[in-house]
Amino acid sequence: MVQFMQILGIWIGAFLTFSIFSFLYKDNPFYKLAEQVFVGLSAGYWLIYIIYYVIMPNLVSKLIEDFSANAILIIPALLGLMMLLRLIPKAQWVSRFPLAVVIGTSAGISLMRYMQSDLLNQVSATMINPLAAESLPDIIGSFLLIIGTICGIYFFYFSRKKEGIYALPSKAGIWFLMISFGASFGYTVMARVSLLIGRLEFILKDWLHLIN
Amino acid sequence: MKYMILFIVLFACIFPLQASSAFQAIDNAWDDGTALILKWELPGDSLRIAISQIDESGIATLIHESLDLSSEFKVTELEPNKDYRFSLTTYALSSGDSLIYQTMGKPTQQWFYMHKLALLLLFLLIAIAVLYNIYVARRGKELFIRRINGLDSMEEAIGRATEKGKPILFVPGIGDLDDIQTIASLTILSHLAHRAAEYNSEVIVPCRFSMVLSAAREVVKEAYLRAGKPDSYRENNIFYMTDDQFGYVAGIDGIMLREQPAANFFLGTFYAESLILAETGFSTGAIQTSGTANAHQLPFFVVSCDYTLIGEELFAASAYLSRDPQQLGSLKGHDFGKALFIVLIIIGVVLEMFGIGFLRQFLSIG
Amino acid sequence: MKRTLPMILTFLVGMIVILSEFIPHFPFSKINSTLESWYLIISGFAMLLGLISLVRVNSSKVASKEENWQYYLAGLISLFTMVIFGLLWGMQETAGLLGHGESIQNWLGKKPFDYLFDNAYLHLSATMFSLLAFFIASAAYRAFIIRSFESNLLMISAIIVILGRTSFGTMLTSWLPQRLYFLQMSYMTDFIMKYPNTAAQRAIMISAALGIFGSSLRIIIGIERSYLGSDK
Amino acid sequence: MSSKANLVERRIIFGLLFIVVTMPLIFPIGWKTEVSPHVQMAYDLVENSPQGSIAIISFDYDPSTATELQPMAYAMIEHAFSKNQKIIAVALWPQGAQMADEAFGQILAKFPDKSYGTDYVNLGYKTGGMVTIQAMGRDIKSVFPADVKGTSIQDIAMLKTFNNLKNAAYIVSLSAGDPGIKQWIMAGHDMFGVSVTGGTTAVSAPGFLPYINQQNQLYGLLGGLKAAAEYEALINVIGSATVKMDAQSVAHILIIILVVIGNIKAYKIRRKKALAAQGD
Repeated sequence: MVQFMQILGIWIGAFLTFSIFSFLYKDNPFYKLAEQVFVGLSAGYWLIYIIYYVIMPNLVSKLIEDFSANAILIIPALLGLMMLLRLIPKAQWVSRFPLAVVIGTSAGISLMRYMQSDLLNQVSATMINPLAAESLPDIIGSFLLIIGTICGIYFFYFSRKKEGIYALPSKAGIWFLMISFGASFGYTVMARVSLLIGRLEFILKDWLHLIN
Repeated sequence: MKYMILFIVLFACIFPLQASSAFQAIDNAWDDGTALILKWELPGDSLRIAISQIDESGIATLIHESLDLSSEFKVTELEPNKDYRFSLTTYALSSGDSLIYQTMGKPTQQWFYMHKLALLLLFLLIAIAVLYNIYVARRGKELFIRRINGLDSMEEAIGRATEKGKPILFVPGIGDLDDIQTIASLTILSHLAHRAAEYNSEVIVPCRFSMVLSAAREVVKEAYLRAGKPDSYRENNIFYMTDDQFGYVAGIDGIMLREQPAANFFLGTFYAESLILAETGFSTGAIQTSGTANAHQLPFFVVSCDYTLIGEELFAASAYLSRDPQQLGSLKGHDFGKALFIVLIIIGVVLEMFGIGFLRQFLSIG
Repeated sequence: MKRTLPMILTFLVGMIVILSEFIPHFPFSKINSTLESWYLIISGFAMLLGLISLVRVNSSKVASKEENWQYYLAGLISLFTMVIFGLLWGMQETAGLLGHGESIQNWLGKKPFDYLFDNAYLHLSATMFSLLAFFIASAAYRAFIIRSFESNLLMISAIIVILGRTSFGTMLTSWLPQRLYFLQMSYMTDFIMKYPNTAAQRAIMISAALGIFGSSLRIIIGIERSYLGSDK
Repeated sequence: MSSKANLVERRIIFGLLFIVVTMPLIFPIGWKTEVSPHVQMAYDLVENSPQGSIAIISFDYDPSTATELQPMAYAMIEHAFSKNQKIIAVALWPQGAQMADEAFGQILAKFPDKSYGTDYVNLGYKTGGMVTIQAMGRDIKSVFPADVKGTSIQDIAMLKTFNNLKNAAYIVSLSAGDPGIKQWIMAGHDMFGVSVTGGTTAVSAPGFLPYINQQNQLYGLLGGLKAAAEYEALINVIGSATVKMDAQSVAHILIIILVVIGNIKAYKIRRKKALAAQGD
């Protein structure tokens, strides 16, 4: 029986795989079915996952094991319950308190975190001595790195009309952005094709046994 | 009690040794009390130095080996305000004996992270610039802001939707509400929903997370109220789909194919799914506006969407759209930051060329 | 009141978070991680809201026999199957209300929840993800057209990198003499990735970080507050 | 251009890509790839080790990175077996032991005369990373008193004279992160002087290149699927890496061809427009 269920599982997988692929041709009943099954299954999956792996260990078991040491967890639990008051139209506004706490936290943490990692560390990483590079192409590259970073930042400058002499660095900034977009695009092709190869391996190997 | 006595006995034994400055444990200054610095300065004929940490039951664990006669070593991941004991063993050539030094130290917490000084200074500088510009704007000074194409398109998109009688699709990204991009996206939604309410166009907002759902509903409801059309607000147009990244994408693809929205907005955090959404949207012929600060996904939006907000433009959007002088003022604050960093980079590079690494080190925070 | 109090709360929380970034002393040292772990709990509760929204939207479509209602019914069935299986017999090593369901496992090979996860969910997810391979091809076909100087830059750097990443591209330029190593496909790929690409990425990151700075500050001081709804 | 024509065009592209990627998987092309120096180095290390010597392969990864690393395991085991070398498999990652079993199973089909205990052995997983390797450097039997099946190490024929790492001809670490190849370099090579080579994912490979230096801290490195395909080319095998790499190359070429066609089409449209404008 187990073996039969295993094979059935592979057939289910293959059916769903083709149902999703069929969407590339056009919308059709198979895709509609697979899509809604996907939405339903995954929503159910995450609900169960959050109960077992977030709420239970982080809240319930902590409160059961040692209530007084973890009493502070009552606060997020209360805020969570306040969120649920959204279900009652008259009391919906109460949920603004947990939202306010969450958004205040997100804003403060993002501000400092991005400032540290994306601002200061990137700025200091750009402070290099281009002449110290090993070869001529590397020296040119280092100059490009510095110039590109500066022009790129200038491109985002809001409060100046980009005319005459001020248009040039902004233009150069766009050039660097374009090169970077092209490169990122090209660099991703391989990883994306790998995903398709992985799927085809499932179809050809596990399902059809055409290759080993 | 047993440990207490043992401890006192041990302490008495090592006290004379601790007095010597040969081996010391000093609190690491300006930190969160999790580190000690062990310093040693030994007589000239010492060989091979081994340092161990000794726990309460007297068991020693080797933590560091060295050949330097005088040096220091930072012990990390300690607990604040707890006593720690260390021993240093070395082999003295002249006497042919092993020498053992012991020392104790207690890591303490301070009230400021010194290594974040640069962060604090720059934070204050930029924050003051932003607040000052907001203040100036409030007093009525006209501020110039360059055009942001992706945002000027909003009117066009809403117009198209109204004309065709088709809905507008707004995707607030796959980030949760603890992601600042999602919050920025919702503030744009607020403007969009307001305009759409004025034109009587429908806005569909599928959400990946329940927290985003709740905030999005507040935002849209408020926008309809502001537009004076609270009765047109339909709660079920803002709905939750699934927490799953690709399940969410599959659902949105279905909406695009079946509802055929006239305009799609993809604003917020996006990862791999960016291209799936943008290409499906393209195939339905919708006018598409996207925006994200995830640099790796920008190329896919740029090639498949009509307008793309690149990085900072996403965060400037709500200020730009509101035309509220206070908000516009804060954009001037961003610009001050940009000018500041361009100057800093130039100075830093010049200093580096002369072999002076001070500025770079000051700004890099571990 | 309904709006002012939450606004003050946002301000206080935001300021405390920023302050505690600089203060290593207890209790500030623990504030940020505590607040972040609270987020998990709050959003865990909120999960229920999403679920109710999903069930409401889908069941109203089914009830009113809207177009395609059958599929929404299938979605609802999938959802409840997954939830019921998960609650009754748990997932992986976690037991459910009825324990681990050994007898079913003997018959099915694994827990029903995990069976659906492995044989349906994983395949759906992986296939959806793999659609990218097709879309990246169609996007390249449409977008990499010689038009303006900017779009040419985009195209040229994309083509160099696409070629430089495969054995085929390396072969194309392998005849070049060692002296001209910098013209080889793989070298050019590395060069583009390392210098101009990094420069642009940095510019985006630095300016976006400033944007985040401004946005966060506007939220904390309460200029941006649409998420708090209206006063009414 | 009507949207209908666009739609047909899209479908053709999707269909072409599907066929083009499927074909090489079923009918391998076996394109010879140019071998990069780092792969050649790793190959030479195995090639030049004497017959009958014992090598250690450490499986420091789990199924999530198996697409890239498992083909390397196949290729290197096959190479060692073909040179009549013996293999000890160990694992610094919990699921590494399974990966090793799977790899041996795959290769044994080609070498029916190789037997467990005389030609290869799987010692299984040990926690501890660096510390474990150091202990193996002193006495491997104290670290692994028994193999993965529970057989006492004293009863395994090929380990009779194998006491510590220094008895190994070389070490291969197939590594998806920490602990992994870095620990093997620092302990295996730097402390005990055994040649260490290995493989990593394409993404993390650049980080290890500095170790390939004058001191030969790392004796060559396979980075990603492409390198695995190169190794297969060196041992004259059309394996899973070559096949997947073929599919990759064909897909990349198709995309380039599509870009060329797209440009020709755009050029024609533009010329038509220009001619029409002239005609006005």
